[in-house]
Amino acid sequence: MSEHLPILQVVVPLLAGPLCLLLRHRLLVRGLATAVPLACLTIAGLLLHRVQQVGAISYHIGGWAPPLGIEYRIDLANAYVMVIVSAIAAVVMPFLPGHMGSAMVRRREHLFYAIFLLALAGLLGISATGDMFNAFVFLEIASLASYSLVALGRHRRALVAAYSYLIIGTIGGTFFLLGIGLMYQMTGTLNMVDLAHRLPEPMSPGTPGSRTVLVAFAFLAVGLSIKLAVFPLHQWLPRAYAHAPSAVSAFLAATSTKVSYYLLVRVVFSLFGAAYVFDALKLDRLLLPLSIVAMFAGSTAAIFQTDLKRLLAYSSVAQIGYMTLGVSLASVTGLTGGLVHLFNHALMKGGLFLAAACYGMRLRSSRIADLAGAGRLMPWTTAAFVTGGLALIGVPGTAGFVSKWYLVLAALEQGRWLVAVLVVASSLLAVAYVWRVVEVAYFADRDAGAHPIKEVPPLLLVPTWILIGATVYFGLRTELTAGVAEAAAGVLWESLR
Amino acid sequence: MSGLPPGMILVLGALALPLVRGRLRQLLVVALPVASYAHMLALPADLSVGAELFGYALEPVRVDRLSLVWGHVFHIVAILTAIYALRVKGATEHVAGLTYAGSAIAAAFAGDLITLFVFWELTAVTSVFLIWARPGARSRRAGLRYLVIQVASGVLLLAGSVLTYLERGSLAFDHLGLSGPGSVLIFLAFGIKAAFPLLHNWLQDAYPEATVAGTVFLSAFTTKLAIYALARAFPGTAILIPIGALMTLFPIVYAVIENDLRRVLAYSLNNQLGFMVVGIGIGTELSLNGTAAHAFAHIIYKALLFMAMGAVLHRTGTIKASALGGLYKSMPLTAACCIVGSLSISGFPLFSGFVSKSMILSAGAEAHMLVLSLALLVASAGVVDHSGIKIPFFAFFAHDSGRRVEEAPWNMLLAMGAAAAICIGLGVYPQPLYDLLPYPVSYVPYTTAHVVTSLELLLFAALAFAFLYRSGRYPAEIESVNLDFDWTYRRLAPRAVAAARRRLAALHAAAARRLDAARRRLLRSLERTYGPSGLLGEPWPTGTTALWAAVLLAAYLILSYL
Amino acid sequence: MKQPRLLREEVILRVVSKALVPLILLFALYVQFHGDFGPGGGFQAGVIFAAGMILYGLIFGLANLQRVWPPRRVELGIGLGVMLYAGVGVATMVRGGRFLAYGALDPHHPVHGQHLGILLVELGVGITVASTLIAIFYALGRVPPEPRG
Amino acid sequence: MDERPKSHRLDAPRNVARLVYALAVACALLLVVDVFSPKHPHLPYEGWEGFFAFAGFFAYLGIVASAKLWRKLVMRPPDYYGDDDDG
Repeated sequence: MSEHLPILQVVVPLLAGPLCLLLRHRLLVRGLATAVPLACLTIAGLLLHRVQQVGAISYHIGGWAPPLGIEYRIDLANAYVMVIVSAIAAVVMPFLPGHMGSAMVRRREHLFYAIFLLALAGLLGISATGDMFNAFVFLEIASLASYSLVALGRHRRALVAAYSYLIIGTIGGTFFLLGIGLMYQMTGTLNMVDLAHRLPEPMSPGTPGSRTVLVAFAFLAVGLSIKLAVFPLHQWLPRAYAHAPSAVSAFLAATSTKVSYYLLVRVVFSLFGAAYVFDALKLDRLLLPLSIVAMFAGSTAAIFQTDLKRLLAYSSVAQIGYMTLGVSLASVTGLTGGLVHLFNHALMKGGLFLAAACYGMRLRSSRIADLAGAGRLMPWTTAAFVTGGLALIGVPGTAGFVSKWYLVLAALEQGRWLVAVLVVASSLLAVAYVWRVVEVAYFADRDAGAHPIKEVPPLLLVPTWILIGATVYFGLRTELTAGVAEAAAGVLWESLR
Repeated sequence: MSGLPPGMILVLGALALPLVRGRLRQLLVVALPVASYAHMLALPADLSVGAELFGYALEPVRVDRLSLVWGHVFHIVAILTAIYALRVKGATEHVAGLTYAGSAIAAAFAGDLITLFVFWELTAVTSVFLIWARPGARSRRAGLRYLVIQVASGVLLLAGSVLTYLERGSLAFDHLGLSGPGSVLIFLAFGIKAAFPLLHNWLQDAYPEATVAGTVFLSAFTTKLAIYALARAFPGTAILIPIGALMTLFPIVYAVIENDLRRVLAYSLNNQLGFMVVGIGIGTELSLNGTAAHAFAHIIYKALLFMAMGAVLHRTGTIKASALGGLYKSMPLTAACCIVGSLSISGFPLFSGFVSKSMILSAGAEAHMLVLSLALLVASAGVVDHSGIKIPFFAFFAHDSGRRVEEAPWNMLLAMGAAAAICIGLGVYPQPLYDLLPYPVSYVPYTTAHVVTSLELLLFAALAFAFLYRSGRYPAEIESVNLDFDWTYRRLAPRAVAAARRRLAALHAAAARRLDAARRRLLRSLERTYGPSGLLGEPWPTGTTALWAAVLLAAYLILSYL
Repeated sequence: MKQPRLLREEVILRVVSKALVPLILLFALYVQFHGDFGPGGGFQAGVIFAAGMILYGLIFGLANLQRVWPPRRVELGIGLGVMLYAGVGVATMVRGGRFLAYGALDPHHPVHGQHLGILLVELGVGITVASTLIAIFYALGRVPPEPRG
Repeated sequence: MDERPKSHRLDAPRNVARLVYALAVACALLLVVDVFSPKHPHLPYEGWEGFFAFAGFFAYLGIVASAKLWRKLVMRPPDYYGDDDDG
C-alpha cells in the first residue's frame, strides 16, 4: 500500500467528505471527521520520512505516465507543507462542535464537516499534485470550501465577508488559470516537471514566445498573490478571518495562505527558476518593498484594532510579509527563512486563533476590551495567548525567533542592512499589539456586572497548547524545522530540472 | 545529564511549582536550588558541550574556573533566597525567582553568544515578575520600564553577536575587546546590565519596587551576570577604569540623601559594581581575581542587607528612613545580621568585603594608578556612609520611631544568619574563596599596613559621621524624590513644558496645548489610517482589490521591460 | 396590471414541458452512456438531467419536484456520486493497480475493466453534478432563513 | 559603627556619648599604631603617616557636604512622578 501514499493523502479526506453526507449521524460524522485528519497526518509523516530517504516520489494516476497523465509528485517541500496542513486540521477538529451554536447549523452539522474535509482535501491536493491544472482544480475546491466555511460565522456580516472573499478569490483563481493557459499555449504541457524542462526555450529573450511567458508568469504571480494575501491584495483576509468561526480562522490562517505560498514558491523557483524570475522579471523589485510595507502596515493596523480576531488577522498580513520577504531576497537562506516561517507562523497563528476561540466560547465576544480579567479567570488560555504572542514577536526560545533569524541573516548576506534593521524594527510593532492584549487580560479588572467566566475544558486547552507548546519546542529544537526547511529550500532552488 | 546546562534544573523545575501546594511546594522551593547546585558540582571541571543550531557551532555549556566562581555563588545565594522567600504565598514569586536564578546560572555557563543571549533575555523576562508580583500601579510601571531597558540590552547583545559573527566567523563567547562595531554593541549591552553611568537608572528605579524577596533575588543576579560577561569578554579594556571609578563615586552622593532604604542599597549596589568594573579594566591577574572575589563576597553581603531591609519592610510595612528608627529593640537579630552585612560591605577587617575589595585596591596601587586609587579611597569612605552607617543606623537606631514589631520570621532569620555566617567565615578564613578564583592567588590580605590603613579610613569616617550627626549637620531624612538620570525619560518632555510655564507664562498654555494637540493629531492620523475604520484598517471594497491586482499585474510587466 | 399567475396555469408551458421533460431525461441518459465512445460524459449528462428536473420544478412548483427528489436524497446523491468516483479509484488500488487505473478492475481482460471503470466513474460524476445543480436550485428557491445572531 | 544593640541602654544619652568617646579613643590609638607599622608603598601617599585617617575623615565630610549641595539641586516632592500609590 505504501506506494499509494501520495494519492491516499488526497483521496482519504476527499472520500470522507461525501461519506459525512451519507452517514448523517452526528457521532459517526464527528468520529470520522476526527479520524481523517489524523490519518492524513500519519500519511504525510510517512511521506516526509520516505522522501527524506529516497528523494522525490512520483505517482502516476490511472497508470498514465507523465506528461500525458496526471502525476502526483512528492518531494521534501510539499511533504513538509502537507505535514503542517494535516497537523493543523487534526488539532483544530475538537473546536468545531463549539460552533454549532444555532439549531439550524446543528441540524446540518454533517454538511459542515463535509465542507471542512473537502477544504482539507483541496489543500492537500494542491500540495501533492505535480500537474498545474490539477493544482488549479484543487485550489478552487479548497477556496470554494473556504468561502462556505467563512460564511458560517456567528454574525450576518460573515456572509458579506464570505462573499467578498469569493469574488476576490475567484479573481485570483482566474488569474492563475489564465497563467496556466498561456503556459500551456507555449509549451503544450501542464506537468510541472515537463514545464520546467520546456519553458527555457520560449523563455529565452528574443524568441517570439518570451512575452507570452512573461505575461503567463505575471498572471500566475498576481493570482497567487491574491490567494496569499500579499499587500495590497490582502483585503479579503482580515474580513474573512474576523467573521469566520474562530476554529475556521485558525485552520485557514494556518493552512490556506501557507499552501498558496508553497504554490508561489513552486512556480517561482521550480518552474521558472530563480535566474529568470529575479534577473529577467525582477520580481524582487516589486515583492521586496511590498513585503516590507506589509510588515509595517499590517502590524500597525493590528495595533489599532479593537477586535481580537481582526488584530490577529492583520498580524497575519504582516507575517505573510515576512514570508514573501524570504522569497524576494532571492537566496537559499532567504527561502529557508520563508519556509521556516511558513511552518512557524502556522503553529503560532493557529495557536493564537484557537486561544481566541477559547475566549470566544467563554466571553461570547472577541472584543479586546472584553478580555478584562481573563488573565486570572482563564489562566491557561491567557498563558497560551501570551506565549504565542511572544513567538509572534520573535522572542528567542520560540519558533518566531528562528524564522526572523534566517531572514535577518539572508538580508545581511546580501549586504541589505536596511532590510535587516526593518525586520527587527517591525518586531517592535508586534510587541505593541501583543502588549495591548496582555495589558487588558492581566491588568484590567472584569466589570462587576459582566457574566462570570471560567477556564475552557481540557478538550480545547490541549489542542491549543499542542500548537503553542510546539512553537516553543521548535524554537529550541531548530534542527527539526530549519533542517527540513533548508533541505526543502535546496530542493526548490535546484528546481525540477 | 552533563549536557544539561547548569541552572536548567531550576528553570524547568520551577515550572512545576504551581502544580503543588503547601509543604510540598516549600520543600521543592528549597530542594530545587540544592539539586541544581549538586548537579553543577558533579560536572567535570573543564566540560564543554557542543551543539549545532542552524549550522553554527554553539557551546551551550562551558565550565571553566571563571564561570565556576559565579556558578558557586549564584547557587549559594539562590538557596539562601529560596529559604528567605519560603513563606511567600502564591507561586508567582517562587517561579519567577527560581527561573530567574536558573537562567542567570545557565548564562554564566554559556560558551557562545547565542546561548548567552537566550538566557540573558530569559533573566529579563523572568525577573520582571518579581517586580510585578508587588501589587499597585507604581510597581507595574516600574516593571515595565525595567523590562523595556533589559530587553533593549538583549537586543543590543543580539545585534552585536550577529555583527561579531560576520566579522570573525565565530560565535564563541571569549575575549572580544573593543575591536569593531559588533563588540561595541555587545559592550553596551553588558554596560546596560552592569548599570554603567547614565545607563544605570533602571536599577534604582526598579529594585526598590519589587517584593520583599524579589529585591533580594534581583540584587544577586542581573548585574553580577553582567560583571561576569565583562570579565569574560573585556578584561583589560582601559575605558572600563574611568567608567568604574565614576560608578563608585556618583551613587554615594545619592545614597546620602535618599530616604527609601532599599533605594539606598540600590545606589550602594551600583557603587560596588564600580569596584568590580575597575578591576576588570585594570586587567591584571590580581585585579581579575579581585573582581571575581568581590563579586562573590558582594552577592552574599548585598543579599544579606536586602534581606534585612526586606524583613523590616515585611514587619513594619515601610522602608522610609524618615519613618523608621529604634527597631533594634524589637528586631535585635535582624539588626545584628544587618550590622554584619554593613561591616562586610564597608570592608572592615575580619569581614568578607575586606578580603575581596582590598585585592582590587591593591591591583590599582600596584599599577601605580594614582588618580584611580584616590577615587576609590573616597568611594570607600562613601561606602562606610551609605551602607555601613546609614542602613543600620536609620533603620535600627537613630531616633526611636516608636514602632514595636515582631522579630523577623524564622525562615528569614535562618537565611540572614547563614548569609552573615558566610560573610564572617570568608573574612576570617578567605582561603576557600581564594582557591576558587580563576588565577593562582598569592595575595595576603592581612598585613599590618593593610589592616591599620583600612581601620583608619573606616573609623575616622565613622568619627566624622558621629561629629556631623551629633552637631546636627548630617542631612536629615526627608521623604522626597531625588532626580537621577531616569528623569530624562520620566520627566524630560513634561519638564520642558514646565520650564516654558515658568519663563513664558503666557505662552505656556498655548505651547502645551499645541504639543498635546500635535501628539493627539499624530495618533489620530495614525488611527485614521490604521484604525478599524481607517484606510488600511478597514477592508476596502472588493473592486479596489481588483484594481490593485490589475496595477500589480501591470507593474510586473512594466518592470520586466525596464 | 395583471396579477402574476403560476406558471403551471399556462397551458402551453405545461403541455410542452410535460412532453419535453422525459425526452430531456432520456437524452441525458444517452449522453451519459455514450460518453464511453464519443463526445459526452457524466458532466454534461448531469447538467442535462438537472436541466430537465429544474424545468419540471419551474413549471410545476418546487413542492412537486421535491416530492420526486426530496432535498435529503439530493444531498445523498452529491455524496454518493463522489463516493462512486473515488471508490472506483480505491477499488483499482485494492486490486493492485494505480489510482483509477481501470484495467486493474478485471485483471484477465483489462479492456473490460476499463469499460467498467469508465462507466462507473462517469456515472458518479453524473450523479454528483445533477444532484449539485438541483441542490443549488433548491437553495435559491428556499425561503430565506431567519436572520442570525 | 561600634554601637552594639545592648538591651535598650542606648536610650540613655550618656551611653551614646560614651560610645562616641570610645570611638575617638580607638581612632587615636590607631594613629599611634600607624606610626610604628611597617609600610610598602606603591603610591606616594601610602607612605605618609596618618594619611588614611585624614582621608577617611575629610572624604566623608566632603561627601556629605556635596550631597547636601546636590540635594538642593535634585530634591523633589515625593509625588514628583505622580505614581506614589503605596505611600
